[in-house]
Amino acid sequence: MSVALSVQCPECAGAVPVSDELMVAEIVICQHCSSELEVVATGPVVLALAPEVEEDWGE
Amino acid sequence: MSVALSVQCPECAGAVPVSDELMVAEIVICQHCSSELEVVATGPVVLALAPEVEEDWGE
Amino acid sequence: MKVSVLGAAGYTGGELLRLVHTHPELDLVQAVSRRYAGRPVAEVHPNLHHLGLTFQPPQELSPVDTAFLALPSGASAEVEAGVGEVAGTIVDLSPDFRAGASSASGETYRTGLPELYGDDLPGAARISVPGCMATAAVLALAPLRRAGLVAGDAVVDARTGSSGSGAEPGPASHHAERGQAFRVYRPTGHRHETEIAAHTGVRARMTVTAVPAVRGVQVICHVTPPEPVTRRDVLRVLQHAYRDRPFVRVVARSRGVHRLPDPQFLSGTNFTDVGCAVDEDGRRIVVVAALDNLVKGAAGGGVQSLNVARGLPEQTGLEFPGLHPA
Amino acid sequence: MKVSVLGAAGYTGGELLRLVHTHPELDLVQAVSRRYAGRPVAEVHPNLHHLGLTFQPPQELSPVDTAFLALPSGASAEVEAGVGEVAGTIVDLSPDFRAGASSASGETYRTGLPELYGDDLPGAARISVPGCMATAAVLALAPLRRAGLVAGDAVVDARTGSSGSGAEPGPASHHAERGQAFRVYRPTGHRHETEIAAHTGVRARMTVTAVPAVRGVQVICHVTPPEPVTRRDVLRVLQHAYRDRPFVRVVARSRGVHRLPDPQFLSGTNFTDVGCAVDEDGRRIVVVAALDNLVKGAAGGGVQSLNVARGLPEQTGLEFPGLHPA
Amino acid sequence: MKVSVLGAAGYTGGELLRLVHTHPELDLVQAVSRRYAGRPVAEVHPNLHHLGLTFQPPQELSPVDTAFLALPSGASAEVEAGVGEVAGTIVDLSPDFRAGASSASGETYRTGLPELYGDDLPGAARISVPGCMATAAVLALAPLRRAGLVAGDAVVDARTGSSGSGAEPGPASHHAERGQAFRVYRPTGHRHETEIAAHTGVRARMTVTAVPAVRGVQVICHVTPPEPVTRRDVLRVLQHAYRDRPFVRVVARSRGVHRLPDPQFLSGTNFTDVGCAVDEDGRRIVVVAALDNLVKGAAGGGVQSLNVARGLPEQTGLEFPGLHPA
Amino acid sequence: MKVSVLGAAGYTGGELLRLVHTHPELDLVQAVSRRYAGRPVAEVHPNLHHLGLTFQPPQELSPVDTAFLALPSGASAEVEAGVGEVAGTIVDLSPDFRAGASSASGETYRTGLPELYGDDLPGAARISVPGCMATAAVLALAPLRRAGLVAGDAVVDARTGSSGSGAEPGPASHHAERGQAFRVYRPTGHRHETEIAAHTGVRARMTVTAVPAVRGVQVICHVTPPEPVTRRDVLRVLQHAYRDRPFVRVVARSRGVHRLPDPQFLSGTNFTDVGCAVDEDGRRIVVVAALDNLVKGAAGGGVQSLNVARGLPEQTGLEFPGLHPA
Ligand SMILES: NC(=O)c1ccc[n+]([C@@H]2O[C@H](COP(=O)([O-])OP(=O)(O)OC[C@H]3O[C@@H](n4cnc5c(N)ncnc54)[C@H](OP(=O)(O)O)[C@@H]3O)[C@@H](O)[C@H]2O)c1
Ligand SMILES: NC(=O)c1ccc[n+]([C@@H]2O[C@H](COP(=O)([O-])OP(=O)(O)OC[C@H]3O[C@@H](n4cnc5c(N)ncnc54)[C@H](OP(=O)(O)O)[C@@H]3O)[C@@H](O)[C@H]2O)c1
Ligand SMILES: NC(=O)c1ccc[n+]([C@@H]2O[C@H](COP(=O)([O-])OP(=O)(O)OC[C@H]3O[C@@H](n4cnc5c(N)ncnc54)[C@H](OP(=O)(O)O)[C@@H]3O)[C@@H](O)[C@H]2O)c1
Ligand SMILES: NC(=O)c1ccc[n+]([C@@H]2O[C@H](COP(=O)([O-])OP(=O)(O)OC[C@H]3O[C@@H](n4cnc5c(N)ncnc54)[C@H](OP(=O)(O)O)[C@@H]3O)[C@@H](O)[C@H]2O)c1
Ligand SMILES: [Zn+2]
Ligand SMILES: [Zn+2]
Repeated sequence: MSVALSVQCPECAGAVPVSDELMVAEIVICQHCSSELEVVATGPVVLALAPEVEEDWGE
Repeated sequence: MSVALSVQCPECAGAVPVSDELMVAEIVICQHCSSELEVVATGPVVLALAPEVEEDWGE
Repeated sequence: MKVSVLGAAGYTGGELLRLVHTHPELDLVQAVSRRYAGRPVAEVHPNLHHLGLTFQPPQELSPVDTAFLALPSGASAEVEAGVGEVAGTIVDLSPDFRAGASSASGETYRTGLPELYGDDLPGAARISVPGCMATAAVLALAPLRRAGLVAGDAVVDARTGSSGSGAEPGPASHHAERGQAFRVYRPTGHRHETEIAAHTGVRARMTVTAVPAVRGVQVICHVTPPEPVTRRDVLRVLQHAYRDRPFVRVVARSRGVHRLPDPQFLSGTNFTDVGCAVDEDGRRIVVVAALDNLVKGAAGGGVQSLNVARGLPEQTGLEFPGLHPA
Repeated sequence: MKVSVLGAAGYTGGELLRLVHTHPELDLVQAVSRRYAGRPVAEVHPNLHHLGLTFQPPQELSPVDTAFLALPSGASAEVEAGVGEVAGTIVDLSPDFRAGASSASGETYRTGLPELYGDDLPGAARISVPGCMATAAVLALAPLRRAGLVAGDAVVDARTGSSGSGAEPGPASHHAERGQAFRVYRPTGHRHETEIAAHTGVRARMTVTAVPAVRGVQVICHVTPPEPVTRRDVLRVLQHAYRDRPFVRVVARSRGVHRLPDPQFLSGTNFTDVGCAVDEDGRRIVVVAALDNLVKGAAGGGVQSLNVARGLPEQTGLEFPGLHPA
Repeated sequence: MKVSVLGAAGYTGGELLRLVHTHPELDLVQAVSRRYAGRPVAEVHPNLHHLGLTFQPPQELSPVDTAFLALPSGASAEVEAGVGEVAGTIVDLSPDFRAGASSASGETYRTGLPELYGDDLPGAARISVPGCMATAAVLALAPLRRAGLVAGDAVVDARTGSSGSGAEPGPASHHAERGQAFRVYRPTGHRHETEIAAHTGVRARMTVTAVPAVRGVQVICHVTPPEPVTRRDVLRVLQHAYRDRPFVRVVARSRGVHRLPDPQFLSGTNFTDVGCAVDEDGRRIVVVAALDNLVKGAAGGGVQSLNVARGLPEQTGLEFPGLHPA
Repeated sequence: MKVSVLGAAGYTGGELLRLVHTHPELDLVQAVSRRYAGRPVAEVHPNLHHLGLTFQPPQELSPVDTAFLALPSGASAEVEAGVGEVAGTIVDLSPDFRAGASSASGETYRTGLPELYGDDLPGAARISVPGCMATAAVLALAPLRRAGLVAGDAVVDARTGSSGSGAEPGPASHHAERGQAFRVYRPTGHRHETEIAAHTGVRARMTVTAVPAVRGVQVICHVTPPEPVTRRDVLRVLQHAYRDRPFVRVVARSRGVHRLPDPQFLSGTNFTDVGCAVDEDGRRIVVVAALDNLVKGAAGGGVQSLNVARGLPEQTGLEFPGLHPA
């Protein structure tokens, strides 16, 4: 298994763990803010906010 | 019985019913804001805010 | 006066059935529901068990004097033209016709808020009732604004019970999630901000929290006055504004446990209670308003507006004073 | 008819004020309270803000047609003679005169339960309303007993909201203890067992739980029939018993979310809802009854009985149908 | 010990995640969910925010020592064979394998109730946890039955919070309907009657009410003894039965506000509290039991049983004592 | 480490007993109560039934390493000197020693808020824990203030459960009044405003509402930034501030039902959850913070501070993660 590193979430600056097995265009999800993040580069990993559909949350 | 008139509460401007039987130094209580009001004059009736102990209301 | 209720299986629709039944001048012709057509009304609204009503399908609308639309946004707009053919008057509770929109029949909708637009309503054939949180905030802010007590934007902290989002179940209204929730579901950008601005000229920066209650809306409006004021100044403005309005009570007591407006005592009533406090330095006014979203904020506001439109005493059918303890 | 309410600052007293105000034939003369004499009624009962009432001291009772006693056990007995001097009729909500006791004036108290004792009430000048849980259980059990469906003792599981113990604070009613409580505070030996036996002939083995509600009583009566029965048999008995009783609704639906009596829909109303189910082998009948302890179980039962006593339509002033959602 | 949780997005599944995290001998390998695969666990279970977990899809089960099945009835049966290929031990919370059913692998399921079947559990590779209301009633009735104190059938009045029916929204769990409900949704014929009979030999005539709580089950068991007994007799039986059982507390105080078992103090704990009272004539025993349906009635019962099966101290990972005030 | 709890029959005192029991380095010597001396602790705190503790009278304090004072304002000040003679360290939860006051022994009280004053605490012998609403608001506002995001005053809308005012019954906490209340009991002038200013430099204009919950504080802080900002800017500030703080979680999700801090998930935990949103024009920041007033806002904050003071891992004894569903 790969070493656990982390990069900052571009939305909330929370730590997002990334493995060196991540590939460009993969989506990871920020544990802190639930944002969907796209891997736009690897070595080192760079994440960008993926376009997201605004989900209705009731009420 | 006396005719029901009303004067303004000096605290909240709500209507305070006053009868012509009221006497100076009597206390009436405003229905709107619960302020204790002292009759300081009659004919016509003039009300003033009576000194009130700040009551604790819990919590 | 013959009336029908569309959306009668919903929450505001159920309240319309209750109020129409109580109202001496209104006679219910149809309680309309798609899903429950043919079923007893009491299956959905157990409080009305003794009335022996049955839901009717929307396909067969009978001619009436007035039709109440208690339908979701979009659905009102869709059926309005058709309803206009069988009903002389339409009272709509949805957002669809709120900003002075036009009926399919060409007439302009009047705003169903007699406290502000009482002069507009007599004779009205199209009435649109404002949103529930908007109604509370508007009744809190409008007098202050008119009295020149509002400088800049207001912060409006709104709390709402679960009936505010209607009878349709979903993950956010699931009891185990919602029962104890203080869910800040709309921290910014609530659509009622626009309504408040339209009716008062005040930009309201709202934050809305879903709270552990079924009925009830409470708004806390934080207002900056142009110059320091006293509580007495503000109370005077509120008392003056609502002196002759039967459904707005100024509640700001200096004694007792319950001093400012609390929605728990308004369930089932058409009241809006309004009260205030002022920071010691006079630089912040706090206005608190509360109402029952299903009554004054919807069905009751509609009946009250219809009363005014038809020249009936404003309070007809709306006399229930609420309960204590709640 | 001129009426006064003693104990008007309490919970059943507050409900009497509300009901009297609504009642077209009753006029309030005095809302009596020792502690709050001279203070606005709205300080204690915020729902009545718009009525502008003031509490009166007990020392100065005015002559009235009817006095309602909404006083604790013991206090009613203490003041009854004096009240009898200013009031032609007394309606007592306390336990003090329940078992056919005599007034200081010599008259026997009639039981304020028109569903069972309607024929006794016309003309009555002394009326004693049964206990709230007793009322629910009696209305559930009496028809079954009369129909010969009760063999042996019944188990009565009763649940009660916090208003049942009145307005006086204490450790058991402190919100942080009571808010989420399922407190089996009287597992055996509740005094309403005697009342139930007196009115139905059934020995009820009660267990009472304080539950997270403010208003409302619900009883689940588990009855063993002498021979196996069907749900239909029991429903028939209930329907027959209450066919002409405006305030007892038989609620036992086979569809929908709400099938059996639920107190949440009865707040503020004078209804008792009664329903039933039967075990598959026919050997246990489950009768469920619900009511609002402050209304049908106290103030409303008193007004209803007074209506019957004075020859007014039984429902006068008691028309509020309750709310859905609650 | 490596474990996985299937149905981890559900309510008992979420509790398993919490308990496994707390447990020093258990390591979570996978939190499995179909709907939320790939999403943060905290989106569904906000209490676990700081754990940084992610749901995994059911297609890729890793080998583990133990798999917990927190799946609806039917779903457990469906996946059991497949899970058995990657997990040495299966702990199932569903009804699918309760009555001593056989695993796809041929092994018989043992009952995950150490208080009754503690001797059966060591070494078990298939464990089925009884239903939540059944667990409460069984722990209340079994000692009495063994002591010869139960003559005839028992009446079991059960109350349940809304989490008992899981995380799936629906009309009956919609907050505005459920928030204040005392809904007698199963007056007769509840399927837990069979489980209770199987474990105690007592025929329980149950009536189940959905009450205003999220967590918690409370049962009131009304038992007729063959001869009159005293409260002391019954307490003695309960104390004796549970003297060495860490998770059953005998609660029957004669002073204080809280005397008998109340589920409000059990949220999050693995306790069952049991207490009793006896009618003055000695002819009815009332046994009250309470537990948290998601813990002792499901996830906690599973972990406790696994502890016993693996020879760990029974309380490991289950030490949370609950809160007061609740 | 030997510890005693004074005021152990109160609400924060009860939580101290629970936390001390869980804590591997703390041993309870005395649970002190005047009123309940000699009575079982479980009579008051039923959750601790299995611990078999007994309250001790305050007259016989044993020597301990640390004494916790969970006493009302005034009472702490009164006993402090005496307690200082038997206890090396004092942790006070009351307001009596909050603003850097001096102990009778001459030592200055340090503020028990490790997130802001962690460097001050190692070695401390006198610790004063800030108020519960103040703690929430301070943790919400301090990072923004440090980052230069706060221009002018903040509006702080605070909601509090009933346990916040302790175990003493009274008219305002009577269940029938408080159960459904949204009681704006301190619209202006709350004393925590001073504490917030002292710790953050921000003038907080607070409005406090008593809401239908037992535990929990939630604050909504409305902040005007000097220039328009984005949600991302604010989140970054919060994440940065609390990256290494085990008890502050930044909760601001863009999906799911529960997105911002909700006290329902914090009962029993030592967390403060903090999240934010920003108006579309960037001119208002809304920061939401939530905590359990009895834990992070009192007892837990005290234990956490003691951990830091004694060089123990900060989380020791405070690991309970809270429940979902609540
Ligand atoms: N709830 C409040 O507090 C509140 C306050 C102010 C204003 N309002 C507004 O009042 C309206 C009704 O709200 P509510 O809370 O009563 O809603 P609700 O409980 O969801 O009921 C709406 C009813 O409309 C019917 N319906 C749904 N979709 C429809 C469609 N496409 N075409 C025709 N009928 C449809 C449904 O009945 P069937 O499926 O049986 O036909 C449903 O029972 C909404 O526009 C809402 O915004 C609500
Ligand atoms: N609550 C229920 O659900 C319910 C149901 C059925 C029957 N009841 C019966 O109805 C009666 C009233 O109950 P409640 O719940 O309304 O009680 P409550 O809320 O406690 O009110 C009783 C009122 O009586 C006055 N009072 C108290 N002690 C008195 C005394 N010694 N002499 C004269 N006045 C006294 C008090 O007012 P001041 O101190 O201001 O004078 C108090 O507000 C009780 O007998 C009760 O058993 C109650
Ligand atoms: N709730 C209680 O108090 C309680 C007490 C004792 C026993 N139980 C038993 O425990 C089990 C779980 O109950 P619960 O309350 O936790 O239920 P729940 O909250 O509804 O959760 C069940 C989970 O199972 C998954 N699931 C649903 N249908 C499935 C299917 N066909 N195949 C695979 N996965 C499926 C769902 O997650 P995804 O859709 O994300 O996969 C769902 O989150 C039930 O058998 C119940 O009878 C519950
Ligand atoms: N509740 C909260 O959320 C919270 C949060 C932060 C801070 N605080 C502070 O923490 C302190 C305790 O609050 P609490 O809510 O736990 O209060 P509480 O529930 O009222 O308990 C206080 C205890 O102190 C004892 N006590 C009362 N008066 C006393 C006196 N004059 N001398 C000695 N002992 C006395 C009482 O026990 P006996 O009568 O049995 O001795 C009582 O049980 C207060 O200063 C409060 O401001 C509370
Ligand atoms: Zn993020
Ligand atoms: Zn006034």
